[in-house]
Amino acid sequence: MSLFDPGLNLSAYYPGTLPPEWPGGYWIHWGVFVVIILAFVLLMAMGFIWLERREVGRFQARLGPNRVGPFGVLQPVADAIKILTKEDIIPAKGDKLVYWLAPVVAFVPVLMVFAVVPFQDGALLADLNIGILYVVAISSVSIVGVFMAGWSSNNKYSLLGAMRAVSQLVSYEIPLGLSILGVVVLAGSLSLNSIVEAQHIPFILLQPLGFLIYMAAAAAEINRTPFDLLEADSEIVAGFHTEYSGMKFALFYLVEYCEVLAVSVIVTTLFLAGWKGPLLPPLLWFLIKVFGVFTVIVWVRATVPRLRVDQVMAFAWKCLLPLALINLLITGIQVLVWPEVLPWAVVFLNLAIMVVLILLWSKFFKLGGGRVEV
Amino acid sequence: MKFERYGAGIAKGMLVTLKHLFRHPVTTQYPEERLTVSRRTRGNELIWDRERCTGCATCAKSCPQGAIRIVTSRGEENDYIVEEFRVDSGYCIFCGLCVESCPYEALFMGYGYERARYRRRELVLNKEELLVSEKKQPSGYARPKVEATLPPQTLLLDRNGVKK
Amino acid sequence: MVIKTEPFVVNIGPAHPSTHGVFRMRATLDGEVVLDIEPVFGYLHRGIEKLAEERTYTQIIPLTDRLDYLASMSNNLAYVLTVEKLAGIAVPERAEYLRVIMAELQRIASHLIGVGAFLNDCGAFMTPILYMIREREKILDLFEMVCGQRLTYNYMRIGGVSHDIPEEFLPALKKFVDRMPGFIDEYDQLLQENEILLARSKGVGILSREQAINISASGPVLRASGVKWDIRKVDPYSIYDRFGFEIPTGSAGDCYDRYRVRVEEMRQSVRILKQAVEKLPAGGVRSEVSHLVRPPAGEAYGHIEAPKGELGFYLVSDNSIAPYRFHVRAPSLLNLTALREMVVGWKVADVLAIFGSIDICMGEVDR
Amino acid sequence: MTVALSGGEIAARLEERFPGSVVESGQDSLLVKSESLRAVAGFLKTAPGLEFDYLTAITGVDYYDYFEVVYQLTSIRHNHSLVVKARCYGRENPALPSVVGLWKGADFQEREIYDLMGIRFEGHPNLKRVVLWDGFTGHPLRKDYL
Repeated sequence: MSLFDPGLNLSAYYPGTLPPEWPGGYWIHWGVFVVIILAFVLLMAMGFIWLERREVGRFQARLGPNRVGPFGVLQPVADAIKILTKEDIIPAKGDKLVYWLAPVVAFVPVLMVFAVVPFQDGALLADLNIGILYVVAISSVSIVGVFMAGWSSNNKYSLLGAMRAVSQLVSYEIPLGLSILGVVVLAGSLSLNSIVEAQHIPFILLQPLGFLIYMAAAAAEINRTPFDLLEADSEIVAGFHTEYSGMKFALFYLVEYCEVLAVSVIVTTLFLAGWKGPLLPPLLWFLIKVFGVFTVIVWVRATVPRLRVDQVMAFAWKCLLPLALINLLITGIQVLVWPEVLPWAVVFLNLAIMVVLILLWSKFFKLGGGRVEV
Repeated sequence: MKFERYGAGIAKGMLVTLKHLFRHPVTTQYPEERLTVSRRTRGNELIWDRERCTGCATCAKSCPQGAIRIVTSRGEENDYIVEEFRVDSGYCIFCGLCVESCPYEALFMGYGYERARYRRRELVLNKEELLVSEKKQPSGYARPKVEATLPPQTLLLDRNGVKK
Repeated sequence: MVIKTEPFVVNIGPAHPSTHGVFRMRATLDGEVVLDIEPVFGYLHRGIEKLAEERTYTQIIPLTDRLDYLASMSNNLAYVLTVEKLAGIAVPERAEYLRVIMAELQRIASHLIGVGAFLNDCGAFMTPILYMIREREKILDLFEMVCGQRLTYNYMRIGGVSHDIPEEFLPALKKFVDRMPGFIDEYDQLLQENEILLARSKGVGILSREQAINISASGPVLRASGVKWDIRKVDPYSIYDRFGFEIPTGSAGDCYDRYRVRVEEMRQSVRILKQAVEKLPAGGVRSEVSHLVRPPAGEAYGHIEAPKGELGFYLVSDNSIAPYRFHVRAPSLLNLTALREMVVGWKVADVLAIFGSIDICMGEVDR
Repeated sequence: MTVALSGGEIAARLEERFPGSVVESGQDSLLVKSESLRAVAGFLKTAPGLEFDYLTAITGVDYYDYFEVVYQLTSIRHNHSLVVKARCYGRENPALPSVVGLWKGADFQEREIYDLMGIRFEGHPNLKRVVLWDGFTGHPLRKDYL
């Protein structure tokens, strides 16, 4: 039997890699899901672009784009057409190969994240048993693309942005991972599908602090306000993609929104019980939650200013990291000693713990100042 | 700076933005929705009253930019005949000093605001182009009689408030 | 291994999202830290001082509109006050009140932009500035109603103002005055206590009291450093001695204080407006002054508290219809002197925040 | 109200301290010799009772025969003001001592006067053109520049 045999069912050989009830062979499944994921990601990214502009518009007491199509829904399409027809500029003294490769390197890993995301029960490309680990690992690869872009642009703003990006990613990866671990401990599995299944109570209630840490760290990972340092438009113009134009810029723009989508999806899966929900079909629940998470991200963006680079680092190391460690410790203890019969009591206990910890840390933690004697 | 307020400040700010989500947006959909400009608007372009003008050239003297050119000749009744009255709107800064200084109320600011041109030479207006037409209406700037006939200005103040 | 690093020079501007016009800072950076900064300007230089020498005193008023284009009324006021001082012209009572009303409305409008731009420079994505532009729009509507333009008003005249207000102006102004404090409260609620803003602006870009005086800073920059110096109080011009208002001052002289001083000044302006609307007398608005003013030979320095600081005009007259010398003491230019002292040692991000907190207008800096 | 100090009184004090430094004194102004400008300015800044700590504005005026530079001084502590003038002669290379060392606010203003009037301020740390570009010839605010 060849590996390319359409009838091959790999799950028989590698139990756990494929949802058991999924019909058809491995390769059909693979092909179908690649198309689904691509369509899903691109459509959702476009929807997000539109939604963000409309929402930010309303937050700012204006309308947002409403000219192209009904309610302006075709605005991203119009933007895409416009951007495709723009001249592709490569800086004369830039590193051309790296410059060319950077958008690709940034874009591919973001797409790959969606391979392990369950859209509804069992509907996912690969039910990896290390799903969440895979997500954390693969999503940080795209920063290489960002750094390549910043380096090869031969632009000081780009370089500053890229340097900020790398240091920020390295710092925030740790609290991010630790806050995910809390969920994993509760669910007892790394597979995203199993994590969703384990959520009889959404983990946001069991892990309120972990949720906050994850949101903060994820916002930093995907460069959203208040941590959007690497493309801080009021400081370093556009950061790493200052020099990019045309389709290459479009790819970076797409990466940005795909990353937001990825984070919304992961948050939905890890903390909001994924596709679970009463009455409505699971896929709809999934989408509603994803859009809800995205709206919150946009809401934050429309409100808060940006932290400074050293403050961002301090926030990661001095605030998020210890809190995440404590959270993990508490979760571990709870899982070990707490009786199974009283899950709702944990909710209130953990909320109380969160409040106490945040109050405590507000006393310890200091931001601001930061003048360097030169 | 400690986080003395435990993120309460951020939360308060987010409430403000949330409140705006349910407020009426202030955007005006321009080509479809038009606001009435002020009755005294100093818009495009100057309007000249051929009958009232005596050719005294006070307007040309008061123009800080030198955008008005008047050529007159001596008429039969010992008056001026205006041979050329030319305004270069490209130089005009719409300060309204010419209209204010006109002793015979023969010059008006325009009421319009949509008279963009593609060529610079079209900005130079001669006698015929300066007359009142359907497209060019006088504004009430320094002309109280005209002002009384114009509709009141739409104000943003009336369109939305704190409580909506 | 010894890693050798060297500072690199970044040109921030002239085309940069947050340089408030065409302004350039040649910044020497060590990583993110600013080692040195050199302001470069002059991109908007139109030679207004030279142009004015060839125009009559009345024709200069539209020129002053174009100095600080966010506060044209204040420029008008400062200029006509100086000419009146030079020529000894009296102004009708009603015109004085109208001038005060316009100047205070203009102060609010200018501070709205100043505060909004500062918050935007701190990274608040357009929201505060758009809210503030909405309020400024209402003020511009009022100005448009009175003088027919929204930016270059050309409203004040030597010996008064160009027009009396239309009858719908006062009701609209009252409505605005009633609502404005609510909006200011809302802006405060939006970001005043925001932890991120506090972290970004408290203790950042400190200008000590001595430094502020030494570099001839004025306006909110000076007052944020704890100097209670407001021309409206210390050298009252027009009829400012008839109104009760406070001079808000800061203590630390940091970005946050400058931001707070501006917000508090808006409140005080609303207070002045309330009093002015109540007291507004009837009567003429323009004394009989020839279109071609000929002040006696001599010189005069007149100054007002413009939104950005002390705006002064130095006029030398040779008894002709045009000034012999026309000099503008531009508050933005002098406040800009403080920039280098404030930013050295801070991060790139702070440069823009500090720069935004000075609130300059390039039209005035370059002239 | 900012009190405009009488030029005559201050001239008398200055004569005591720096004989021959004051050329002329008006109602609220002083005309000082350009050589002693620096010393007079230093005195005005620190002398008790005067303490002109705030330099409001500097202006240059071209009177064809000479350039007059006008210093508007204010004391924030005492709330009084004084106008100090200094003249420099010659159109080729007029020069005055710089007061940047005393009031840092003079920095850009002196540069601007240098740029537009062509008066050199000796002792200014960075006397470059400020609003015009470096290669510009002439000084536009001079009366003979057309």
